[in-house]
Amino acid sequence: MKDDSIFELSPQDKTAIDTWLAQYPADQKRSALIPALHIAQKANGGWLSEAAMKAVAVYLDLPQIQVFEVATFYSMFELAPVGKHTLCVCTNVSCLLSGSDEIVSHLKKRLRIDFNETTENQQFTLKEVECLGACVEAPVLRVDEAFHTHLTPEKIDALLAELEKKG
Amino acid sequence: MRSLKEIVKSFMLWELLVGLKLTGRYVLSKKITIQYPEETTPISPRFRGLHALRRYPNGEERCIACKLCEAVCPALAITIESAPREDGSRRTTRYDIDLFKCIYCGFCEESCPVDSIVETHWSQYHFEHRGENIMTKPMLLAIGDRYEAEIAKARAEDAPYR
Amino acid sequence: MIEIEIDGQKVEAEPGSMIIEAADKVGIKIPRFCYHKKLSVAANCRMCLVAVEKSRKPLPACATPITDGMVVKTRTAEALAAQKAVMEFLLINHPLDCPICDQGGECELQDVAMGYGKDVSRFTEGKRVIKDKNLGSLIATDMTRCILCTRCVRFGEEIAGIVEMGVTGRGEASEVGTYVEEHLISEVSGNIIDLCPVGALTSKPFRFKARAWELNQHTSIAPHDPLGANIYIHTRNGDVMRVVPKECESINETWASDRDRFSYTGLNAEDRLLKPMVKAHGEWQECDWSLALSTVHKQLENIHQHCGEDRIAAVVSPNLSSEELYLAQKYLRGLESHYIEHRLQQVDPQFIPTPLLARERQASIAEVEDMDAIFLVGCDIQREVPLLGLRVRKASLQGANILSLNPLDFHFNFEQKAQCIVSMQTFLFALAVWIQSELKAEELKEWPVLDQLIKQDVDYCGHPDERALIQAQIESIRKVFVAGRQKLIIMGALAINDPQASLIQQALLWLAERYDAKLIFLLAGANQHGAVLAGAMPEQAMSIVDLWHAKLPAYLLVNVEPELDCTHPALALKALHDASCVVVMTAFVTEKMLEYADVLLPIAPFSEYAGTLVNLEGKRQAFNAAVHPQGEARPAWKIFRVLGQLAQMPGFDYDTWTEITPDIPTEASKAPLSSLTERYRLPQRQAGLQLLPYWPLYRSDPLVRRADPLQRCALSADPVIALHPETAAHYGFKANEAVSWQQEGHVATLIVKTDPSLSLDTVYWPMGFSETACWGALAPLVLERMRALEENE
Amino acid sequence: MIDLLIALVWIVLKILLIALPLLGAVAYMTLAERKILAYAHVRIGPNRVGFAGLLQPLADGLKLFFKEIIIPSKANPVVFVLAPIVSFATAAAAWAVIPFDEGWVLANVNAGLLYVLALTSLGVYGILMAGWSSNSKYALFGAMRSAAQVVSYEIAMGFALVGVLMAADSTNLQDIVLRQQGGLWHWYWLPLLPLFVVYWISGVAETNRAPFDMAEGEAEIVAGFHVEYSGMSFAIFFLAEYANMILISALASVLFLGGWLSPFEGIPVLGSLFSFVPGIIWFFAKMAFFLFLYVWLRATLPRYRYDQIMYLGWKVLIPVTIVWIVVTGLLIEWRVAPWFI
Repeated sequence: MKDDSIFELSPQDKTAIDTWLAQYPADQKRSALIPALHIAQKANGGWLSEAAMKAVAVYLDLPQIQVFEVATFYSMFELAPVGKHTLCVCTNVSCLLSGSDEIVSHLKKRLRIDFNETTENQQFTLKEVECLGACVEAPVLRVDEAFHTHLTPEKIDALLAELEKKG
Repeated sequence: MRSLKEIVKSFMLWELLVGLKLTGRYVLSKKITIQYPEETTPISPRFRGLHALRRYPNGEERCIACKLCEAVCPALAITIESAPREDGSRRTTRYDIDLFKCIYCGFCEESCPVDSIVETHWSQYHFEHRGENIMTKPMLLAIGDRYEAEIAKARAEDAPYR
Repeated sequence: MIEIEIDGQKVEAEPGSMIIEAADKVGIKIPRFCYHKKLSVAANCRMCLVAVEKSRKPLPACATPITDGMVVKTRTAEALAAQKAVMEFLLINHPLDCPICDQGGECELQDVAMGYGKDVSRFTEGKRVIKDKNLGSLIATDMTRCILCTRCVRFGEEIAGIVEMGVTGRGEASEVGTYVEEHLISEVSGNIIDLCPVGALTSKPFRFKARAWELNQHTSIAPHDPLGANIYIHTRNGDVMRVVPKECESINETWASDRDRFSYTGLNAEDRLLKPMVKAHGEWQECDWSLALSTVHKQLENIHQHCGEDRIAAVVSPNLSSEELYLAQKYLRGLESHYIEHRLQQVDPQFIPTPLLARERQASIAEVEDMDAIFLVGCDIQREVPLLGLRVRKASLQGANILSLNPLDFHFNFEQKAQCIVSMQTFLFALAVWIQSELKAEELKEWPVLDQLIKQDVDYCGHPDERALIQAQIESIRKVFVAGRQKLIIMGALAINDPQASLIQQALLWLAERYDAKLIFLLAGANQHGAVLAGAMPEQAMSIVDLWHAKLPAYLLVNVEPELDCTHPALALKALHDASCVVVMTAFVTEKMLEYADVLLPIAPFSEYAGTLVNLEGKRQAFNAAVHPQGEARPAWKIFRVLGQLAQMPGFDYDTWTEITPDIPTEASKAPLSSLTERYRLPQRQAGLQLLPYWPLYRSDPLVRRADPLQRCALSADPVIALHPETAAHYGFKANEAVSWQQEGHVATLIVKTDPSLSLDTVYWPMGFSETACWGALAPLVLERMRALEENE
Repeated sequence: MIDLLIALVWIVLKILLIALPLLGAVAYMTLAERKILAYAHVRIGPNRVGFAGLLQPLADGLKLFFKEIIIPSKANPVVFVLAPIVSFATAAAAWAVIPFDEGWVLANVNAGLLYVLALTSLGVYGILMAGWSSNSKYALFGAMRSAAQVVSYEIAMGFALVGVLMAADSTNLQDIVLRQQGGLWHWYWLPLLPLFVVYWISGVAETNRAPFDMAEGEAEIVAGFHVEYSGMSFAIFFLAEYANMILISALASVLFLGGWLSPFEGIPVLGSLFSFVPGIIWFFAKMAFFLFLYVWLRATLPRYRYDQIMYLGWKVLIPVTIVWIVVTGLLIEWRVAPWFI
């Protein structure tokens, strides 16, 4: 079992953060916080532990509360362990009108989990999100970093099957 | 003419007689005295008698030491000292009512946000020693425990009019 | 200046200022929560929405800069509707727990809700609940009450430099806090209690104790540091309930340091002395005042008559009022003794306290923030005078360059442009390097000491590499300092308490003259300035150490616990034990006192009497008694008055303290000593470890030491001595190791910790702890102590 | 010698026969007063001690008896103690000449009326002594008021009695009663009606009763002359006051209502129907009526102001009596039946 209280940025991660830092003035390291958190999240298995956020704070020379503020504000940062794939369903107006509630209930039934829960095999985490900015193609589902649009229950079954096959 | 009438009237002691007639009528009228300990008058649920501190049904004292009663008391009869209790909740460490100062106006009860301090309909009490006029917190809580049923009934009766 | 109209009233205001500032100037009340005049504009509470002509929507008054001819209406139907709507939103998640909230009665939200709130809420859903944070022993939290105005967050970032609180989460889940469990580490954290417009942040020691409407307010002056911060003491039924700051823009602005704010909690400590006590046949007995005073009078008179002049010494606290200090010295001089000393921590008697200097060099407190360059010498400004530290930080944020010459890197809450971290005895060398760079060779001859210093370089500054480093650091400091237009030099307690303080002072005076810089000397205590004016120091050049060495038959202590308050505590204790008569006037009794004292007289602490204090800029401020003295305690000036009258000395016929004040000189007598450049002999440089005593923030005087919440807070120091890791390694110590220290028969076990921010060879030694009060003789003994230890091993 | 002794014992017995019932009457008068006042207030009055409160006077007496008598430190103790004695002695002594029935009189003095007049006037000395010796301003005020009031009303009362003695041609109280024989219409209250009213008013004033109780005036001078008295010394003042009230009632009956005479004398059927009633019952009934009137007045009228009392006494009562003395003279001259045949 991995100890969540320990986290260190690997040299590769540091280089990756450095490339972001290079884009901003030297005294404004805070600008690189979001990309740095993304990098740390990836390195920590898809979520940000307290140790990970503190490591980012140390590396960017920021007060740690500023890192916490950003990490807790954005929904793309996970603050608790998640499954391998994160399914983010939009339930805002456009998607709702195009039948997102059907998608949601199908997903819940299919995965046997509720929102903010992870399947037992640690494969999927289901999240409800606000508008993803793809209203023309509603209803929308974001799986990790890819959008899946014009959803129907059948499409979802296919998608999940594919993801499960990939493992 | 009128003044003549007045003079005659005054010599006839007219006003005195009218007065005597009035008192005489009352002397003969039916008496309304209540024979107190044996008979009592009905008491309104709003009657303001001896004070009590109430508890919740689970035994927790209601008073939260907000000190509104102390502030509103026109006779400065209430003295409260407060401190955090062991569990961190706000409680009184002292709740004294000086019954010599109290004018039984009921403002304390009116101001209490948790219906803790109430005035029971108990009005028959006396003191035999100096200092007994100070009702302390344990005394007030004991009165509350003793009369809780009556207190709750009176509040319930009055509730629709509040 | 441009003119705008608010509610039909013409207002002139600075261009760029906000509507709310202009309105405040003429007393038009606009409701607000997030706006605070000392903090940046956040405009997140929206309570201050006002109608502005030609604007389609109401605008936030705190974030709308004024323009010429602007017409603002704060009470139109539109503005009121907006304000009421905002109020309703603010109350949605605010719990209805005013009765148990300590802010109840002095709550901004409560007040504004009375004016703008509805009596019934339309919100029927569940309210947001937030877990409380533990912010330490000073601040209690009820974060459910928070309305997210972020004043505390902004105070931390902008004023105090503590970026520990923030807003995490978003939307309804937003909450103010530290996210992880953490105590606030700040010497001014208490101010967020005042800033919080609701009851989310309240005072922990005051928690649930009293209501705002029960309190009587008394103006007073904080008695712990030389700033002279204006405070209000709030009392209830003759007890001090809390202390809050009183606004005084030129001194403490709107702030109070935690020490000033919470020291009151020590007032009624268990060891408070409430009755006079006399030791008879080795037994302590409580007695009445007349017996106690006649005992004191007889004993002192006896010693005066049999032992002659200068056989009685008075050691007085620099926190006493000027009136007390004046009567104390008058009494002592009436007994033909000049040994009255208030400089408890200073070793160098030649150091000249500020009143003796030309006044034009003295910087005022308000000026500090306008400086371009501030040079801190031996000064932990944040922990010596916290609120002056805030001023320096403000200057720093406004672009001032802060420079320092310190025995350790203090990690201030502001940025330092350049610093030079050297051991205390290298200070002079560092300053000499600077002066040398400014002087021609022949001019340097006027400074024999410096000349000597520079020439003895090898002896004096160890390794040539180190020497070069110091020269380079000083050069960078010099460059930055010279570039500033407004310059300020602050000499701190570490430098003032150094054996070479007077030489350092002379060097700094010279620099100030050279660069036309202002000066501030951070003397210890609240009234050292006043003590000098009152004459509470010997005419001769002698320090408190000389007093202890003199082995006098009688000592008179006023509000002093020598083992904790004075330098060389073991020496002090020995002198007191050997004396035949020790009279202690004190508010609190220590066990040590019961051992050495013969008479104990209870005196009133600052909240219980009135007098004047002179702060570091020379401003005399009066403070009032907030409550009656506890028990039979009396103000020290009354005790001296009676003692003077018993001794039939002239000039003790005062009825009130205000009659004493005019008798105190307002100008100190001229420096009694001649040519400053010649009177010094260079002290011998010591090899090896050097003891650097310092008084931690919350160990500075008897009252503060008894303030339990301060002792438990995160900033409170431990009786732990610190060494540089390299030095520790050199002497074979490990971090957090218990080490036995010996000197002159005193043995003490202390924990060593290592701190890389210290200079080499420095033992950073916290004072004010009985554990560390185990050293006492002069200079080379530190080394001896180390040898003794090595031998033990 | 023996005769003398027997006569003395007989006299003492007669005195006791008058004095003891008098004390009892005083006691029960207090109860009656409290009861009647209570009734006028629509209350019940004392009803706890004994059956219907009948033992109340006893309880009051016991209470007063056991109370401490306090003599103020600056008071004149001799006069202070003497004052209640003087008050009560004069009130009791006047009873010597009151005829209870034909021949039932302790001392059948010819100058009875003058004797009564003299003794009732002496009563005010007790009040004066009490007021002065108490060394209290309230007591002194009360005494001064009382003295002025008694002096003023003495005149009106005197004139009223002059009318009676003119009509009866005697100052012997027995004779006065006997002159009124012949039934209700023969009594002097009818021809001397104004004098009767003046006499009654003056009598109320003489005894310092409401509405003329200026001497006590508890609203402004707390209790007037007896403010410093307590226990039995206070009780004696009380006794004196009530004894005086009863005395005035008795005199009024004797002088104007025909004493022990039956009101139905000479009326055909009623006269013989009531002839068995002894005279003393009639006398007591008449006294009771006046006593009731005392209390009734007290229940009805508020206290007069000092100047009003003086006005009433000097400017109303005295002129009325003078006028009616002249009228009485004329009535006697013209022998108006049935009174002055």
